Amino acid sequence: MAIQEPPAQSTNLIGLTRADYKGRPSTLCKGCGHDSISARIISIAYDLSLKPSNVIKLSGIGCSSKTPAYFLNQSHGFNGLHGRMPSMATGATLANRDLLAIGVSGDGDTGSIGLGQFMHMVRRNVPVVYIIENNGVYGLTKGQFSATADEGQQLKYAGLNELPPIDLCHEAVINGCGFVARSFAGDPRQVEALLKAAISHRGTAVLDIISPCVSFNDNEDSTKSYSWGKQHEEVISDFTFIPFREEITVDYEEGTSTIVEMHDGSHIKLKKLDNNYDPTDKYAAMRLLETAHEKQEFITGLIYLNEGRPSLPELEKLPETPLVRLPEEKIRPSREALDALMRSMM
Amino acid sequence: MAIQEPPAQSTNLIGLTRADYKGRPSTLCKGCGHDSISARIISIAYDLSLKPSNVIKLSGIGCSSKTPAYFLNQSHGFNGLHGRMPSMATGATLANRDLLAIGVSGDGDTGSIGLGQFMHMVRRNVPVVYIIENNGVYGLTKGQFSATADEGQQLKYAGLNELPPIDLCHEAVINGCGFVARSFAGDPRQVEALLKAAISHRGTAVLDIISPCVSFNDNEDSTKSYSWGKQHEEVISDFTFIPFREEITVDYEEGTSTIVEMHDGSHIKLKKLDNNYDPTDKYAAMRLLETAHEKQEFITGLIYLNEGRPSLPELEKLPETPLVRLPEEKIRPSREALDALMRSMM
Amino acid sequence: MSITSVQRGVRPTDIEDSPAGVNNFTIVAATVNGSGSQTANNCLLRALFKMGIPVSGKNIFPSNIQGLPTWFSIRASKDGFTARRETAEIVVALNRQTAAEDIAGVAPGGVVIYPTEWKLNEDRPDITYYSLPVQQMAKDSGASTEMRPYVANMVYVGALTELLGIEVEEIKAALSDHFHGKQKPIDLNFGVVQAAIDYTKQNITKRDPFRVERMNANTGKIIINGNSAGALGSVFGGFTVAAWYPITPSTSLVDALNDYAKKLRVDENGKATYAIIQAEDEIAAIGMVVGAGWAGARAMTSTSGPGISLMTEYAGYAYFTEIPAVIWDIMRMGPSTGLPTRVSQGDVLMAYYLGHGDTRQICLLPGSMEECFECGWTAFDLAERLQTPVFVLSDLDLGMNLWMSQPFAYPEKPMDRGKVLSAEDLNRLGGFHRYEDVDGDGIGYRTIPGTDHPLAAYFTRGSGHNKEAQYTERPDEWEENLARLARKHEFARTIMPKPVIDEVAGAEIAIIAYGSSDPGVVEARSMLAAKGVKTSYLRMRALPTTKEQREFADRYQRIYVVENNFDGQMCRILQSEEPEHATRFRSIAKCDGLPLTGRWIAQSILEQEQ
Amino acid sequence: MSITSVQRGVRPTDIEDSPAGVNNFTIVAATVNGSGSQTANNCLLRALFKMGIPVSGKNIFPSNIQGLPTWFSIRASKDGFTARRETAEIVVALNRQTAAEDIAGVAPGGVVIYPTEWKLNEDRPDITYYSLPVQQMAKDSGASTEMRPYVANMVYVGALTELLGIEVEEIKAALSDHFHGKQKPIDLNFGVVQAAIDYTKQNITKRDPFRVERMNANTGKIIINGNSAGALGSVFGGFTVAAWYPITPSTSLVDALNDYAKKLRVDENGKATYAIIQAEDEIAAIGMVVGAGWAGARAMTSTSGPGISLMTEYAGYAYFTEIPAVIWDIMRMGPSTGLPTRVSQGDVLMAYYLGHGDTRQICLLPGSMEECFECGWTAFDLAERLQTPVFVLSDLDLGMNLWMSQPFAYPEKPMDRGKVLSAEDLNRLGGFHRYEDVDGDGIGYRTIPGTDHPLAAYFTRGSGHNKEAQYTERPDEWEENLARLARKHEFARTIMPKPVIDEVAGAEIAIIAYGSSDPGVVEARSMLAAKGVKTSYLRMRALPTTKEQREFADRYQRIYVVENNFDGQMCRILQSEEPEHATRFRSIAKCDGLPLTGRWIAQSILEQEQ
Ligand SMILES: Cc1ncc(C[n+]2csc(CCOP(=O)(O)OP(=O)(O)O)c2C)c(N)n1
Ligand SMILES: Cc1ncc(C[n+]2csc(CCOP(=O)(O)OP(=O)(O)O)c2C)c(N)n1
Ligand code: SF4
Ligand code: SF4
Ligand SMILES: [Mg+2]
Ligand SMILES: [Mg+2]
Repeated sequence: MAIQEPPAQSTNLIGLTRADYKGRPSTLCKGCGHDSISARIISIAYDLSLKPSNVIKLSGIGCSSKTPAYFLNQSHGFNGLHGRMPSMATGATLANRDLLAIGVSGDGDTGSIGLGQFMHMVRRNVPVVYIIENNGVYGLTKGQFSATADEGQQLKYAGLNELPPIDLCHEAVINGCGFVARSFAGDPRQVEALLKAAISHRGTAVLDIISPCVSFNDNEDSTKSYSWGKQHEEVISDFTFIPFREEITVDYEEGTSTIVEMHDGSHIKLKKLDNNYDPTDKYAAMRLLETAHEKQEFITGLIYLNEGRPSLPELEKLPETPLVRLPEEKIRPSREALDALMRSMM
Repeated sequence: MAIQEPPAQSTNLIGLTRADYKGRPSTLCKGCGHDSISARIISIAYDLSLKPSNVIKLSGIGCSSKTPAYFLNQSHGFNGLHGRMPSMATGATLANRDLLAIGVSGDGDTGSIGLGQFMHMVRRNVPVVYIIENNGVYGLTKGQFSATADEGQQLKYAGLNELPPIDLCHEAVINGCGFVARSFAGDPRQVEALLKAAISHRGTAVLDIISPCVSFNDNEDSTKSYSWGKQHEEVISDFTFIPFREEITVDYEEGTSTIVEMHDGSHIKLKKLDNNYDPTDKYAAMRLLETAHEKQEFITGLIYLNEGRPSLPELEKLPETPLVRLPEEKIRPSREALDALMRSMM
Repeated sequence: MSITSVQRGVRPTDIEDSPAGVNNFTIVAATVNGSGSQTANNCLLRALFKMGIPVSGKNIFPSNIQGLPTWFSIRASKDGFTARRETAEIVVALNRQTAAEDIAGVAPGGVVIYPTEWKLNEDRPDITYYSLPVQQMAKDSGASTEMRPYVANMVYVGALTELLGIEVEEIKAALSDHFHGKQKPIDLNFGVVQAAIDYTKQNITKRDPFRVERMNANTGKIIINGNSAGALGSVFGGFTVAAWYPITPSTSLVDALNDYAKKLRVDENGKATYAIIQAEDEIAAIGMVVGAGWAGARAMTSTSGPGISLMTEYAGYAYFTEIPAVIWDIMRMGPSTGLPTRVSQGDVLMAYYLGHGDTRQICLLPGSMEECFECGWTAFDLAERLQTPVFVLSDLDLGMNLWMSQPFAYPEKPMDRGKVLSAEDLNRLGGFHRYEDVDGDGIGYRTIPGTDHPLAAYFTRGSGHNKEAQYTERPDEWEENLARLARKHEFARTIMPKPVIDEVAGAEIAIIAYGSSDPGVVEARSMLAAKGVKTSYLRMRALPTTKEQREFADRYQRIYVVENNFDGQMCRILQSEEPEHATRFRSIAKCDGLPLTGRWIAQSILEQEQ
Repeated sequence: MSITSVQRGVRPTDIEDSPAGVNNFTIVAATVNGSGSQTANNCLLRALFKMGIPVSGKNIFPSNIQGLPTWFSIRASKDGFTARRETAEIVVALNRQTAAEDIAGVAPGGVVIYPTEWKLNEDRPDITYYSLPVQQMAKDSGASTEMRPYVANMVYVGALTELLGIEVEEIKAALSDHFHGKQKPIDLNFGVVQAAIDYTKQNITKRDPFRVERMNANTGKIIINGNSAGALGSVFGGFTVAAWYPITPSTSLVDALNDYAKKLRVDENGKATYAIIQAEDEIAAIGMVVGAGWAGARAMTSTSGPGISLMTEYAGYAYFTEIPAVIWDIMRMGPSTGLPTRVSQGDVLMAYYLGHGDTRQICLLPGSMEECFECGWTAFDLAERLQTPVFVLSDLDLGMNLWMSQPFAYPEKPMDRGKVLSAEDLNRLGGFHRYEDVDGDGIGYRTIPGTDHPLAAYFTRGSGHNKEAQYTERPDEWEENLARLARKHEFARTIMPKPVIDEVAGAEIAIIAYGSSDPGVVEARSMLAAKGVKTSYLRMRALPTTKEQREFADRYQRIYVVENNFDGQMCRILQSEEPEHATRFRSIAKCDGLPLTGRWIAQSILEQEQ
């Protein structure tokens, strides 16, 4: 891995060790991209000396959505309902605007059942770092295609996907999201950099992270699938057998592209934005996404940035003090006020 | 009105009169743009000699969604649930691929509660002419903003809208819709032309028609609102008073633009695509929509056309005979087939 | 349809509506919606109210915006009854479309007022016809063409003022009140009223027995609708986050919430001490509420049947994760879209069991304006105390119609924020288990996100969890958790609002009702008493029921459960809550979109008793 | 957690599990999920089945993909009982993580098989330990490193084959069956089995009493799970549109539907005579089904609790607009996300009343593999006959576990498409009214869109409608419509599947159960009989209930309603359906995620009887 681990015992600015940012042991499959992302969150939370009690972790339902249990044990968290995390995030951040909300969702969670909530959250500019752990399948329900799966993709269990993918970054851009980025779970350097940037953004920050599912990407047609898959093709028709895999990692420079072999032997092309790219040009961002889509590449990096829009608590003109901290006398009007009103109704 | 009404008694190619395409009397407000659209549907159905028993009318809930009751009395129709018409349309057209499905929805119905279903319908390319009667408000529930309302718009009852609009045409384009058009309810020539074209399209055809709500657009700040509004400003704080208005109509040439005064005295700018515009260029369509959005114009005309994608019944490899017409012996396998299967499980 | 079409079902009857006369009659104004008759109707109602005569007003309106028939009925009742009455003595027929049916529905001996321009055949000899040149007078008012239908309504206000002897000053005061003292509209409208008074004086000879006389029954009372009352209660209950999606008949609750909050809940810096969000649908609305409740806010939503259906999954989530939330259901007619502008009590069964798996939700059943207000704040106290969603089951009749009420009492208790641990508590305790039943009431302690303590955090999930809030699939832990939730449900019985009980010496039978069925039951009891049938009465105010209710049922052999739905939903619930009383409970249920009348209730009970 | 942690709740008991011995014991294989033990388990189960010994198999698995504990239990029962048993005689401990608890749970006198490599302290003197060098043997098999955990499972197959005396040929046949005759995997796997047999022969001395002997109990029987049976029934029921959203434990029903349909429902041109759509969520899934049903298709969906919650609004719509639809609910533990991989019967109450307003839905309650198959086609007949949604309430235990069954009977009746008018009918009749009760059964006639006749069309709406299917707000028309729906509900009682009744002479008490609670009740009754307690038994197969059920309840003073949920939901329903029997119904409900056992049921009844 490219990131250097600091010595175990060191502490950050607020005196916490790296271990203080850990979660419970992951129950995901070995090698799952989602675990890498959790590791990145732990890492940047430590680096940035985030105060755990000030962070909330939010998710929907899915393998990806399980991960908030696997980082930041000292932060409040919830697994919400499938596809409906955005609304809970909206409520929670209105209730307490001081909290840093980190949301983790899957492509099924966000792109299928949750698409409406996602887009309306973006529109409202709810202050949340919204991470999509995008593997193109429903991991937890065993490998059906999600709405981000590529057209023409063939999976052993799910068959052929004949529908075009929904590009969640593109959706975010055209609906006014002020921070839209894409990365790859196995690129720790970039994921961490983007996470740090996202955390400093005021409104909704969307991070679409390609995060391979090691269990349900066994493409039987692929000429380069793992040898066990080839040799024991029939054997793996036993649904309950999930081989252990190694995590895929990459490290490549800005402005270059790299081709990654996935667990199923297929390839995806990642293209990192170079330093000259201007992420504040909305129109350029749209073009970029559309052409990448045509070329079947994934553009990685910060795709669009617009710090101009007020976030929802600002739009709602909420006081600086979080609503949940207002004392009773601020939220229950006086006896006199009621009496006056009553008199006006007599 | 620009369209010439044929003599009342004449019949079309299949021997029906114009009256045969009528519906029940409308209960919408006088002057509502939605009624104009119903009139257009009646007109083109007559012109095209559509066989009423071959048409189904579908809608969600809202003033707009009531309109299928007001045209094509001889066609089966339904008012579904709020925002959930796309799924019913999907089921109905799979069940019977011979039917011509005309869906009518509102901006609240499609852009708010129904956004997810809308986008997934587009993605599946369900064969339906999907008309959005877009007034930027929830008419039936008395004037709240919908998700297509313009940022910064001020309405007397709903207040100030501070959220950016969702552009449903743009959504349709980027999600692979093969027919995307926009028009204005008061432009009969264009609406009819687009409707006719949409009907000949195989997959989802999205028609976003700006359709003014005469009742809930009383912009108190406008310097050009109707005089009654100005003079009796306080009087109209009686929610139950809805003045009768006249329908707004326009007629302008390709390639030009026109400014329309709405019932509330505000203006919208319509820009008609000229004949040189190439609607098959997806990328150009996106650019067009984005720049129109920035300039606060509405582009009208056929924005995007792509006849290439198979519609859902094609994708599903359904037989030519509609599923509902398959006889029992085609859909219940034989006794022998069951016996063979049973033996294999012994 | 007309207002009277409900009478089609009326059987030959033992029970009659109370005889009409001075300060005792019902006026129905039949107009076209969108014509602005509400100003006129409110004005009349308010003038009667100010004359000290008990009144109530009901609007029966279509589910559209303009052009369809609408009826507003004003009941004046010297005895103080406020239920719907089946008889209309005075019908103002301003809608040509429904005129024939409207006039057919006038009670024998009654009155009809209609526009002279219609040139009606006055063919019912048993009623009195008065006609006024409504259209001409509207024209003469000087109002623009557009405003004329609106102004026309003021004509009948004037005519009735003269005919019934309403004090003109009270009409003027009502107009002033309606237009917040703005002189221009007051003058315009009052001009028409005055002209109509003058016309009536000069051209109409009164030939009917109906009139009003100043009384003293309303001193200190207010007039309000339940949605405003509920909104006001919520403002005083300290709501901080409200999320909603427009739906009739619940929208006006949020409109009122907006209005009151703008007035009462802005801080010294001009900042709102609350947020009200119009969500993209009801799933999002409840999601926002649950998110806010989880984060420690007093959060609420308001909706109606279709919205409740959509909230099912989240309601189950909040129940199982034990997150406070307040959900107002302003019930309208279902199933499905049903009749959005008609009342029913048809969501009771669903709300109580809302959610898949084993769920039983907390429901409040307000039955008056004071209770709507009270529920506004007590719902939060209960939700936070019990850490669970609380449903307030109001309905269109309570919510959108006009009712007299005692002024609302200021909440005497400080807010009950329930079992919340602060950082100091955690220091003292050295930690906590989110779902541990420390106190035996089934309720665990929670912490609010942002609590500055390393042990404050816990993880909320809708999946199986143990008392440490960790994921578990262990059968024993699953059962323990459900058993604790059942304990909490039983504990809730001890703190729910108790039923209001009126036991009558010598009564052999009893009535159970709730919510907007109460006014009808009140009147029915007096009608039954007049026939020599004594009844005791229990008005439910909550589910689950308290022990008082069971004890009450112990004492009566026949208990009529009166409600405004088709299946007798509350009766079904009670039969399974109290199997030992199952055969005592007899369902008296009707569901035609209109509030239950005393006559119908009394008649139905009488038939079963005979 | 371990398989045996369920025993924590076991009280000192009068009732014991049947004594183990020849052809009578339970094997539990404790493994790690994702390790592929299913092949091994199926193989063992199938071999026993083929030896004519009654068997059943249950998988207790975690809600994740890889790495967590999972248990598979195989019950061999010479007497043919198939319920879960609380006692495990033979435990295969392959999961180091749970080994201690797993071994602690072995019944006294039982056996544990574990990997020699663990170097266990064999410290329970009351059980027999056998160890095999599992890891070494997997290595020796020649399988790649990745495949080794998978291959390791075959070791215990071999060991048990030898120890229990399973016929090797049947193991081989089972493998061949599993791999559809593909030689390579058969050889690989059988190689390991043979090696383990050899190892056992040479190194292990049998010291336990458990073994198998060929019997003759399974002739002509099949082995299948309920989801496959339901899917197959649907294929033979002529489903044409299925729409669904993935959710455990219902996904495998649609997987099977896909598989069977691909084989059985492709026409001569290679075209599918059906469409199966993976929707974006459950709201869309039910919407597609309702749209297809409206258009005349036999349409279905399959889901579980959270999906049912989301379908609430559409279920009410279809109920009120009277559109046929078939909805399978493979029930899992709720409330909320609950335990996706654990069973309950917790959606009964919700499904029956699903929808706001007054709704009562039709529910089928399959209780065996044959009934799962039958429901597959009869649900369509009922849905089309009654023009309404039909819920098939299956559950995880029925749906995903393995059961013996008689082979399924081919549907003898032609499809019942209900009251559908063709163009010719319309010519003859000169028109029709969609919601008119022509036949007195509450069911109107409908036309299918596309019917070539100018009078064929009607307009469907979830709002108030009269018999002409036009919008109406008239109170009388609303009431008439609800009354007709109530009539339809009563008519449904006459055509619903009748309960299966077994009355025992001299029995004073009775049991009512349904669905997957049946096997437990069957065993419990025999246990109770052994204690001298005679019981009659009624197994429900549908809601609403038929008259036979009411008559049955008339005959018994104490009726135990046995179900796998916490609140005793069916008992509650019955109490309000039959108030006259409310006090007779006594709830025997348990909900810990596992199927009910005969012992627990018998014990619970005995305690109440004593
Ligand atoms: C309402 C509802 N429907 C279905 C499910 C079942 N379900 C659980 S996770 C999941 C898909 C998750 O896919 P994704 O969001 O891509 O996450 P991944 O597992 O791939 O990380 C589904 C359909 C559910 N929990 N709730
Ligand atoms: C689930 C649900 N929520 C809310 C409503 C109430 N409702 C009816 S119409 C409507 C808005 C319609 O707006 P739009 O689609 O823009 O149609 P318009 O009336 O403007 O033509 C709403 C919110 C409903 N019928 N169902
Ligand atoms: S199934 Fe796929 S997404 Fe889920 S944990 Fe395993 S590898 Fe990750
Ligand atoms: S309220 Fe608006 S949208 Fe509805 S009918 Fe009236 S004008 Fe049309
Ligand atoms: Mg995924
Ligand atoms: Mg609209």
